Amino acid sequence: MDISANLALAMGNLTSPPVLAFVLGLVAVWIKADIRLPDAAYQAISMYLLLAIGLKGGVALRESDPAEVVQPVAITLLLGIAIPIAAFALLRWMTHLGATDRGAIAAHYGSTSLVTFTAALVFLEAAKVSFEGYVATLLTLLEIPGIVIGLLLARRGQGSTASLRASLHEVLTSRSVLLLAGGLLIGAATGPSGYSRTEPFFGALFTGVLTLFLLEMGALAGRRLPDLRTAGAGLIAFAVAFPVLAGTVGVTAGIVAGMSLGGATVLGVLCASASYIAAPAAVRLALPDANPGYYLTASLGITFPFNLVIGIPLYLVIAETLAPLIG
Amino acid sequence: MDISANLALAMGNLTSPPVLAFVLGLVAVWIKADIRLPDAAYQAISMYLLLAIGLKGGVALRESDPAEVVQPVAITLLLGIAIPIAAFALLRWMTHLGATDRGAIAAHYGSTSLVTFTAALVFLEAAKVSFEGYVATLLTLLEIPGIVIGLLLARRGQGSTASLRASLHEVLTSRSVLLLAGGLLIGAATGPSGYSRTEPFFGALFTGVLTLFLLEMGALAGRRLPDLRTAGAGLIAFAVAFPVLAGTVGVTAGIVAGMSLGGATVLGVLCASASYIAAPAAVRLALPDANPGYYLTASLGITFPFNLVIGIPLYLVIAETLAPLIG
Amino acid sequence: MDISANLALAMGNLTSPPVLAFVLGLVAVWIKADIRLPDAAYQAISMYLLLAIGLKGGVALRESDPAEVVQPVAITLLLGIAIPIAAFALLRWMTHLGATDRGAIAAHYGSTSLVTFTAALVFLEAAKVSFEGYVATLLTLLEIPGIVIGLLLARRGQGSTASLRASLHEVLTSRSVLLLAGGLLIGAATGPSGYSRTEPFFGALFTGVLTLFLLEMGALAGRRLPDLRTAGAGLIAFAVAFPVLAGTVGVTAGIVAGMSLGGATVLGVLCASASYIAAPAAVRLALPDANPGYYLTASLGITFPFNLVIGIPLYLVIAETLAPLIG
Amino acid sequence: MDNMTETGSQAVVLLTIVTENVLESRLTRDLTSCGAHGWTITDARGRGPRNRRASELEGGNIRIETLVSPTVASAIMDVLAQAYFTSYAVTAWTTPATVARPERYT
Amino acid sequence: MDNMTETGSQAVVLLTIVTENVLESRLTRDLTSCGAHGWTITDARGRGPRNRRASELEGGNIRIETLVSPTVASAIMDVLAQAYFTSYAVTAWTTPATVARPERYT
Amino acid sequence: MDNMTETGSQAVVLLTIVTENVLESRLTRDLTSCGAHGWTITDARGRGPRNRRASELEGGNIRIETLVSPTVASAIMDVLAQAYFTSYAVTAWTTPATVARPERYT
Ligand SMILES: Nc1ncnc2c1ncn2[C@@H]1O[C@H](COP(=O)(O)O)[C@@H](O)[C@H]1O
Ligand SMILES: Nc1ncnc2c1ncn2[C@@H]1O[C@H](COP(=O)(O)O)[C@@H](O)[C@H]1O
Ligand SMILES: Nc1ncnc2c1ncn2[C@@H]1O[C@H](COP(=O)(O)O)[C@@H](O)[C@H]1O
Ligand code: NA
Ligand code: NA
Ligand code: NA
Repeated sequence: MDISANLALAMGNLTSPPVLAFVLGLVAVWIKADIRLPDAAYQAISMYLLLAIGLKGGVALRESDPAEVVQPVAITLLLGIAIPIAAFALLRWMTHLGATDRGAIAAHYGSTSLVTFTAALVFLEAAKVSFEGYVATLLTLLEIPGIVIGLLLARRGQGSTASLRASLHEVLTSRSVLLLAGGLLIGAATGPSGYSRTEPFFGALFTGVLTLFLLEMGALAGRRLPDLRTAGAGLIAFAVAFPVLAGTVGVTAGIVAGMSLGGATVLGVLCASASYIAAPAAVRLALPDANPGYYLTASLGITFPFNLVIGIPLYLVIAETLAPLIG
Repeated sequence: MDISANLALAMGNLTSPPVLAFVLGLVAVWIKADIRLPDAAYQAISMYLLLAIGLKGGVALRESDPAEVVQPVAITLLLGIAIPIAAFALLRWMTHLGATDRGAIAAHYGSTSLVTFTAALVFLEAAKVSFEGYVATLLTLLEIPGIVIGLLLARRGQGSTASLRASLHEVLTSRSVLLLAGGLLIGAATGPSGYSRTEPFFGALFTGVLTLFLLEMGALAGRRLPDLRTAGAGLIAFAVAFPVLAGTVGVTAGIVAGMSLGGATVLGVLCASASYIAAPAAVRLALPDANPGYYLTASLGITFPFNLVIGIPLYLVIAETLAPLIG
Repeated sequence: MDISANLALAMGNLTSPPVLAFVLGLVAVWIKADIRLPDAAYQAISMYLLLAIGLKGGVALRESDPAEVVQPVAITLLLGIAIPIAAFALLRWMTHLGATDRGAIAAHYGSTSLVTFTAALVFLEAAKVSFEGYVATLLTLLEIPGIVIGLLLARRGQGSTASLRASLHEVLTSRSVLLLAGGLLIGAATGPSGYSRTEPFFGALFTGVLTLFLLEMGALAGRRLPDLRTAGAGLIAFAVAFPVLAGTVGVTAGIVAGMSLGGATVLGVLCASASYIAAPAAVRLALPDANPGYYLTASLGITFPFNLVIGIPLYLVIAETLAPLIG
Repeated sequence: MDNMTETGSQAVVLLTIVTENVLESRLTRDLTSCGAHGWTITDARGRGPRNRRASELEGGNIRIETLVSPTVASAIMDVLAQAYFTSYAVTAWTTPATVARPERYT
Repeated sequence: MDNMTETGSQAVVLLTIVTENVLESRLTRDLTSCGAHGWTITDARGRGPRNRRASELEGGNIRIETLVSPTVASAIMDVLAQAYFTSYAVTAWTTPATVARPERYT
Repeated sequence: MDNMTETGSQAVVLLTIVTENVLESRLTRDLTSCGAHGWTITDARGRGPRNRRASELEGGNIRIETLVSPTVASAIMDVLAQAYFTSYAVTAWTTPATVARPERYT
């Protein structure tokens, strides 16, 4: 394992425009400057990112050998169930939070983060590490189950499931699921030739648009930092340790499922990252008494920046280390 | 006439990203998912599409031989008057609607649809069928007269024309007319060299942006479908039959005016498509008692999807069939 | 000096898409048509322009020889102090305005205009005149001091400085300063290789996006024109004469500081142009009794169009004329 | 609060109108000609008992508030009843209001 | 102003609710089931004494206005107290209102 | 509606302020220091008798609503009269309001 090469990777990540824009967003909040995108632009850009990821993944999925995809898909679904359960259990051990708050956090870490995923793709492309095109499929698959399990864990033993069912319907028909899944289907149906005409928009612009979006994410994360004081050391430790743990599990699972170095890294990133779009809305509706000061601060205030700056290159290093041992 | 080639064309259209995105928008409404663009993004994108079409058309117009343009322009103006009158008459025969509603619908079918036109250009480019650059000029010319004639037909015999005049002013100075006409003039003034520096924005991104826009249009069309029940069989039949009729007339006129296969197809699309941006606003103001449940359902709920999915390739087939007979 | 070449330059500027879009915006206001971008799109686009300019400038700054940058930076800071003082003095001579209004106007002319700067870059690129990459640094440096000086001039002899300090804080942490300065730092940190992946977004689209933005600026400027009647002949004369004066000083300073023809032209444009984003907000807060009918009409209604249409090519001609005399 | 009059000779009411956004310029013209000196508009969306309109395509409703004298409010209401109620989606109501600097609004 | 009833048997009040935007569809369902026939929504942002919520991520608050009879207003207030006040950011108030065509709202 | 007090010792009024958006942070600071515990802001546009301002460039007005005690309302009105009325575009009015959980607002 070449340490200087890894350092170069990490530095390359740190000085990539998207990560630097994220830092700029943090700084802006710190000096009380208003740098936020208008809400409509934020919404439109996240729709763009979801559709672009879906499309590209769909095109790649169509080109993939089905036999090659089966194992990663199965293992991803397994991880989607195991990770929130592990988070729920670990939180009991690491924090004093009640079942509701632990379930809420488990829902976030069981699901995954589009932006972290996207940043990982941009990082791997810049590092010239190839990965399987169908990883966007895994992203889509991993988004929902974790939320469902988390909500169920929080509500074990509680009576009414009516509002739970309503919440699940809202999650399944949420914009992010629909755009990702719809994009995958469109991409698979249209194939490379159809996609090529939209590539200047959905492909070439991607990194630039992500840079603008991460500026906003930096501001959002920065606004969560004051809540760190009330979050407690246990939760902070969890928000750093759990991604590394889940990331390592994900990388291992990816290698076992026969994925490439890059593909295993992406699966690690998917496992390590916590949702902050689909999960918060679902949790707010289904678990109104869970405290956003815990689940948002952990997922958006700590885990997201950690993954962006340290986690992503780390999971690649882990993949490089484990691949020869397992493969 | 090569049937399998035509089938391939139709399939290529059906699996193009814009059309698939439209279907995704329909599906989203059907499963009650919220997939809509923020209003500001919708407005900004439609301004982009109008200006981009105008610019490109203006550049092409400047390169055209004036002598070659005169006939198509004259015939387009004629069609702009004849089509709404034909629609008004046919509606009397096919439906039980009163003059106000028939005039309102005639205003929509007499005008034309930017998005259908745009989808037709994308389709022809993908099918490698060339067309005259000045077709954007014809789009601009066809937008207004149909609305005016429709309003006049609806108000024949009625007293006050004051609010009619106010409505006409609003139509003539509407954003879509101004951006299209302004784009044409800018394109003609700046020419290919000036345009080339904006091409990455107004040209290369076009199909991708249109894909995003059609997602929204699918949702809008989907919301109109429940009104089909009240629209009546006659109106539904009209909304399918009239585009085919008007499209055939448009194609024929294009061939007679000496346009290419692609150009005649585009003129057919212009005639076949119904407005759902300029016309609804004008009709709402000038004919408040016309029922949007009729005019919007027909134009947006039926004719628009019909043209997008079936009409556009059909008009090309019609052009291919008629050209050797007429030309 | 080749007159016909200069005429060609001026014509090329006049028929460039951004300038023509500006004219279209003016015309739209004139015929009372609504052509404005939604506010969210306007905000998002100005964020894009600021970040794009900053990024590109930062990349270029990193490639520059520090020794070569010192002189232009120093001279720019000097100009940032001298220009508002000159404007303040000249206004006393040319108009009957009081100290508050003169200070407000001085703040605008002491600062600079992102859009004019941007249009100048687009013009020089089209004219194939090269310029130093670090000019974006000069833009950032010139933005603030002029505002501060203008406010101080207006408030000389007045008591309270509390709200002045609050206003300065708001200026220094304003979105435009943060995005420009942040973009510069990101660009310098990421360098050409990091930037290249965002170039399709921040670079290739730039002229096209600017075209859309200038449409809006045209409408904004057009809405200021009715105020010309109350502005008075002295202020109108100032709004044309001062840019030429300050532009000539800026060009001269650039040549003296060893900048290229293109670079000196850009410095001239920076000096000649008046702010209408940062300055108006700051002035509104710190000098509420200054009349926007004066400062906005002068900067946005007169100087901005003057520079866009006549000033930019003029400063290049001035640079071409003076360079052999001074250099 | 010295600069606020209680309901008296210079009384002001707050009239709120929710309607289709395509009517914005037409309605503000009518407000002016009825004697309103100002208004505030926000973009809105809504549902109502009527619910038949086209402007959904263009993004919904507007909500216009205008502080006016009771006489002007009544005149505006008459115009609404005459020219808008039957054909357009409109909801309108008045609320009592105490306003600073009432002379600006009456 | 003939078409406006004074507060009487058909009295209408204006109920305004400010809450987290993620509750939009749930709350409008509740409004309907309490007997409201319509409402108007605007997007809003705000600060309050509670200030604990997640929806900031998705852009803030909504402000719902509904013209209803006092009985319906009271029923909605009960639902708010029961199902929303403890867990969500909510501010709700009623204002007296005189409405045109009151039969549309009661 | 048990949790709503009628106008009494804990009475609350709804104060609405429409002004230039560049004043948002300054004005909310003033609201807090006058004793308001919360507010709701919507973006707005408008026309008024004064109509001289710069913020049009940045997109218009804001409309701030705050539920406060009459004393706080009066204090805010005084600040408006002193620091805003002469130099800025401002319209402000109060409406009587009956609020749920009044203790949150006074
Ligand atoms: N009861 C109500 N309360 C508040 N706003 C209403 C109510 N009914 C209707 N509206 C508003 O008025 C608009 C027009 O109503 P309608 O004429 O019934 O379509 C709706 O879109 C709502 O924004
Ligand atoms: N005193 C108040 N006046 C007006 N709106 C308020 C007030 N207090 C709270 N709000 C609104 O109600 C929302 C929820 O308040 P809270 O439940 O305290 O977080 C806030 O975000 C504000 O939009
Ligand atoms: N009569 C009115 N009714 C409602 N809002 C008003 C009225 N007059 C002025 N406004 C609002 O207050 C703002 C400032 O008014 P002004 O100070 O006259 O420029 C305007 O832009 C409107 O939004
Ligand atoms: Na995860
Ligand atoms: Na047509
Ligand atoms: Na300047």
